[in-house]
Amino acid sequence: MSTDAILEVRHLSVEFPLRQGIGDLIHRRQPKVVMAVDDVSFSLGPGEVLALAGESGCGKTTAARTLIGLGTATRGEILFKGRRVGGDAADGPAISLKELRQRAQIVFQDPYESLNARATVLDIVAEPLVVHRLAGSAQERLERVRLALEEAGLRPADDYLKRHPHELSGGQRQRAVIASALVLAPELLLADEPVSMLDVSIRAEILNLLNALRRSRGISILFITHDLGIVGHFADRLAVMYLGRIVEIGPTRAVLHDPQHPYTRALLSVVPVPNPRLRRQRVILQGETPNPLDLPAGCRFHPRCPIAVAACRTAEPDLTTVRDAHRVACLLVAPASDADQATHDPAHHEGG
Amino acid sequence: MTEPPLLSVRHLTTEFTLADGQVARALEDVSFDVLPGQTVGLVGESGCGKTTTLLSVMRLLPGNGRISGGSVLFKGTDLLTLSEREMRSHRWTDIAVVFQGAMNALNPVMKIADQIREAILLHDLMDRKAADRRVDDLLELVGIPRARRNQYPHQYSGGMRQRAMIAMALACSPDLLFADEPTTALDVMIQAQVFELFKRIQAEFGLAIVLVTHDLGVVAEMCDVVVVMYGGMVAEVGPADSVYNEPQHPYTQRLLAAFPDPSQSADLPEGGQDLATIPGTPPRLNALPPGCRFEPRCERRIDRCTEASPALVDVAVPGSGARHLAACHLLGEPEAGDA
Amino acid sequence: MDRRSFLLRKAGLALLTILVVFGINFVLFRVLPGDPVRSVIGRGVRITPETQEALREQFGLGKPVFPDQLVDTAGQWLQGNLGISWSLRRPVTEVLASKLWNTVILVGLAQLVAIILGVLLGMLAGWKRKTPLDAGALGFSLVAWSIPTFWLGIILLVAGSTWFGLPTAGAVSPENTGKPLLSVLPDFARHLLLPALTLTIVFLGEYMLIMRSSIREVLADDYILTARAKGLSDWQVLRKHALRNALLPIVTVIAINIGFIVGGAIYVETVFSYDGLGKLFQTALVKQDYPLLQGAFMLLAVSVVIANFTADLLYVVLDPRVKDT
Amino acid sequence: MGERRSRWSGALRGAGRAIRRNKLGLFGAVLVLTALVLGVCAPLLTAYAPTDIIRDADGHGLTFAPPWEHGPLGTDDAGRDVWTQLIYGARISLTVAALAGFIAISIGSLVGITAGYVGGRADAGLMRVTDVLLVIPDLPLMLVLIATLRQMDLRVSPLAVLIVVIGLLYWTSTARLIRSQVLTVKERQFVDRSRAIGAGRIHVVRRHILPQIMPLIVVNTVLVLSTAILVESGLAFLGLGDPTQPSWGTMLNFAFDRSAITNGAWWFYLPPGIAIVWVVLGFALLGNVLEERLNPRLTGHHLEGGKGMVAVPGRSEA
Repeated sequence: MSTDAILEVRHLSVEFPLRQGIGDLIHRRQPKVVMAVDDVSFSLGPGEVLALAGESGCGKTTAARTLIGLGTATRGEILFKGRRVGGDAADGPAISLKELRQRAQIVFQDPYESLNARATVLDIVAEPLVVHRLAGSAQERLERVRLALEEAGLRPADDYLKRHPHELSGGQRQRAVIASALVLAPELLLADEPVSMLDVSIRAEILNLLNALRRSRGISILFITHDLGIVGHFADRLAVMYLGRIVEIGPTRAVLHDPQHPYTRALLSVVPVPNPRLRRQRVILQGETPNPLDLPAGCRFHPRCPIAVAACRTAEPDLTTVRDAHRVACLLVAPASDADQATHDPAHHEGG
Repeated sequence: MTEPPLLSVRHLTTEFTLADGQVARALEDVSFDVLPGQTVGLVGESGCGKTTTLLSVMRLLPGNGRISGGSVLFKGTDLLTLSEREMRSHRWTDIAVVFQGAMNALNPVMKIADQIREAILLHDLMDRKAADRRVDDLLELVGIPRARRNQYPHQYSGGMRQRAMIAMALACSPDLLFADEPTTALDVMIQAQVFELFKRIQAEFGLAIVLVTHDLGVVAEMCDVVVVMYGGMVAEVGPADSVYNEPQHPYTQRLLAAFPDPSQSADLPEGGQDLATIPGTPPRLNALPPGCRFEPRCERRIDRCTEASPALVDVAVPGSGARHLAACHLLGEPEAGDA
Repeated sequence: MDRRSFLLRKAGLALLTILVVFGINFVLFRVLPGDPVRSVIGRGVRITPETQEALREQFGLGKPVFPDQLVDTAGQWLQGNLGISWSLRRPVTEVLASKLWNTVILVGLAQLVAIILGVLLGMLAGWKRKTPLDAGALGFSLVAWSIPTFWLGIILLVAGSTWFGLPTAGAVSPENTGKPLLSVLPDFARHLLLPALTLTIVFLGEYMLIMRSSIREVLADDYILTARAKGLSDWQVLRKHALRNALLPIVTVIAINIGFIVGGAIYVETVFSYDGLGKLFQTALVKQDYPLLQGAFMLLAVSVVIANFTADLLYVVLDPRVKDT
Repeated sequence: MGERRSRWSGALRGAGRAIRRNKLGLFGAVLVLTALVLGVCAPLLTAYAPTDIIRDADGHGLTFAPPWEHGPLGTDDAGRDVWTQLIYGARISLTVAALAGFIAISIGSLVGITAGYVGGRADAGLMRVTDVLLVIPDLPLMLVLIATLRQMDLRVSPLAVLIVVIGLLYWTSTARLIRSQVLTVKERQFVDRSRAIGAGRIHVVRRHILPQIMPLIVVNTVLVLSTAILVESGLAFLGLGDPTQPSWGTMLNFAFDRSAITNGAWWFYLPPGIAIVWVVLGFALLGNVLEERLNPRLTGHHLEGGKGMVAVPGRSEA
């Protein structure tokens, strides 16, 4: 992996111990553990947008929260510009969580929930400056808040400073959240489903805003989403997660155009397309995502996989490269050397 | 137009009394038809009045809401002229509803089977024993194992709750099903399963479905006819194919452009491409514009747009036989005698 | 959290509470000035040195306070030996047993009526929002909540005795004291009426108020809309869907209230000189009869703990989603 | 400091606005304020001291004199002026309630915020204590405690004992309420956002948690104050007040014990009771208004539609 990456995640695992009932204590049962994120690795270059996509419960949000210290990693390491987050300086270059939180910012899904109703826009956007004691005078603070608001598209800024969240529309709220993330001039933005609560027309505006920030400021963005419909417009690379693992990762166009993992293929086939004339072959997986408390052995996708073979029940596939940076975790996907031979393409198993 | 419509909503107008005492027209002059066995998509952004339309048709508006004009013809009967008691007998037996986010739409302290059976017994359709058998059949139809019939809603997953809700809606064999954002809180795969189920029951029972949603993709995949709503009015109505491929109302045009098409995304340039946007925000009920409700956000507005609210005009390709209407001053004035 | 864990936790809490009450009693007993034997037997009581020694032995008063006295006392209390009342010179257990039923009947009757009426009227008030019924219910509830129980008792006592000739003291008339309850039932009922009415009014207000807001919250829930869409009439919606969901907070409130109910009984029995545990408690307080006071306290606390646990059981029955609240 | 003050005044201003908009709330405020003014201005409103004995021309104590013989509220069994006792009693009742209420709210808020925000063992421990205190019947516990404390010759005023005991027992429901509210607020996204920015615990509690629970604390203060008045009057009625500084409850204790009822001296036992109801009702009305404002779920429901829903029926057309 490239060393000039803004963010590098190596073998990250996050486990949640389940709360035990009194019965469990009496019977001395082992505490159960939910593997929310399981051995996930990826890196993010400067100015790059990586989309982390998957259904609810796949671990994408947990991963993002862990990166910014809102959750605790059970295993693995997180490197910000080559410096280990929360690491010991003795083991090489390290960065404190406090400093990371100054240089990386998170934008949450729900703009109605992520703003304190009793604060003004000024309070909200200035909060990072206050927390990190970065603006000396009130005047300087005001100036930086104004700049951030304008950059987030709330113009003229003075109209918004004294407003409370309930006086803003959904899109304006999300812009305020983004402004408060911008005020510290971060190098990395974690965007956790930033548009999923917004209406179509507003959604497009926010996505365009994020895109503009990436272009003008070179901010790297980790974009968490459940909506594969929007990633094509926005992300350079796409990682698809299933039950805590990355099952496929690669350049967005490659993954969307030529998905290799049967899960990715199914997921893409059911994304609604706004075109009544398009009649696609859809792969609707039956049942629901299994309980993460009781993961199936072998490939964790095999119980729902339309092309699973016997080996899938026992062997757990690792990510293997199929072409360039396109990597897939499936036993039936041929590694890079055979990539050109179409006969190994799992698409043929499906007849489609 | 040979077949008489199952549901015909005509000039429906609904008002809400807001907290400050102001009366706002949440629905103005809403008209559309639903033919038997058809799937109609009621689509629009939040606050456009799509759920209010549903509640008005069912006469289930909250205390501050009031239907002030128009008619709702179901098989020729105007539901708005009925007494409350008569209206009750139409609910669920003729028109049933699958509500949004089935978690709260199901009673948390009542077993699933009992909730389904309740409607059957209420409308005196069969005796208790037969009703129990019917509940089992319905659960099997929607794919819920019989072993789970006596569980409570909190023991179900989101997808299963929505299936249970659908089973419940089918209990009295209605002719029309309203589905209000039936998959909003669900994952795409579960959403696909639920829509598959909708298609199956429609094929099996031939009922008409009105799908209330904000998702243009879902409408394209599910619906024969689209009703695009904006600010409590119908902006455009027509066959899905015409509306998506030849949208006439500026709002529909912009909305479709703002909606990303994943089937096209492989052709996008590296690093993506900006989506089209609609500047501004939808009107709030307490500050409705005097003329066309889309006028403040419309790039093609003319003087008349601020003065009068446009009526629906026929924009169908001549000779196509399709009924495609749009409400925009740019499209001309309605001819006399138009509905 | 599953039901078993919930109930086990509640049972644990009940046990802990009883232990704490015992602890309070034990400690308070020891901090009283004077000879500990005297505090078991009472000051003015003449007893032989042998008896005194026996008692000393029984309660372990010669031994160190901890752990011996604690263990001995706990043993005695577990056997139902709560000492001897100073003022009545009878075993505390015996005195308590003789008063228990009068109070149970008084409190039980008042609670039953208050709960049934409160749920019914509160439901109607919450349903018919902003009607005279709603305003009346709210007004009554707030006033009932604001009246001190004992003062309401005094008012009803004056009114009842002046206008209706109802008795003002005792659980039965003096000439009927000691006769079997069944043979003097009408007399007993006449004595019961005013105290029970007082307690009913006091708690009715609160139950109405809670039920009113509870039903209003429930009626705003989505499943109520579903029920209406199914074709249920308003009354059917209330009865079949709203009621059970709205009752859950009431059960919690009743559980919390049980402690206050005991307080109400003390006030009312004092005002009406009603021959029950509350009056006994007040008498013991006035006469500084500590063994009796503590025995009564223990009995009341244990009853409340048991009643509270019963309410938790009821909650489990009513709500399939039992969670740690 | 300025921010702190503005947060408090913000919550209070919001409360003030809610009260002014609502007639019942306004009425409640008037009830509480009149009692407060009568208590504060007591010396200006009467010619006597509460202990003064009114005597007739012969120098005999004027006992149980009805209002028409000695205005405005007659005299008690010992010939003392009831009106004077009543307005001086307001001072005692309100002071005891205010101090006890302050103790209770402070403990309750502190315990609730700590348990809710810190969580873990602190939460478990504090909540066990709260649960146990909540279950033990309050009045018997207080009576036993006060009786024992008195026996111990502590040389403090009975009123102080009353204040401390009430304050130490009536914080539990506040603590539970505030804890559950803190737990909810803690899970809100804006708290996560603040933490993700790098804010520490103190910052989060001060800037995000406190402002959110302040309205709840205000409502609860009102309710705890009214409870404290009721409890004080009850304890005083049972004879645990200070006979030398009679509160309304103590007056009722005198009236009940010294046969005001059999003597038909209603002017002795009615006014203190009415005074208690007056103040408690005032607080209850205030609390009710504030609570409705706090809980938006109480504003409307699904069964309100009904008959008026369809205004223009039958304008059907083909």
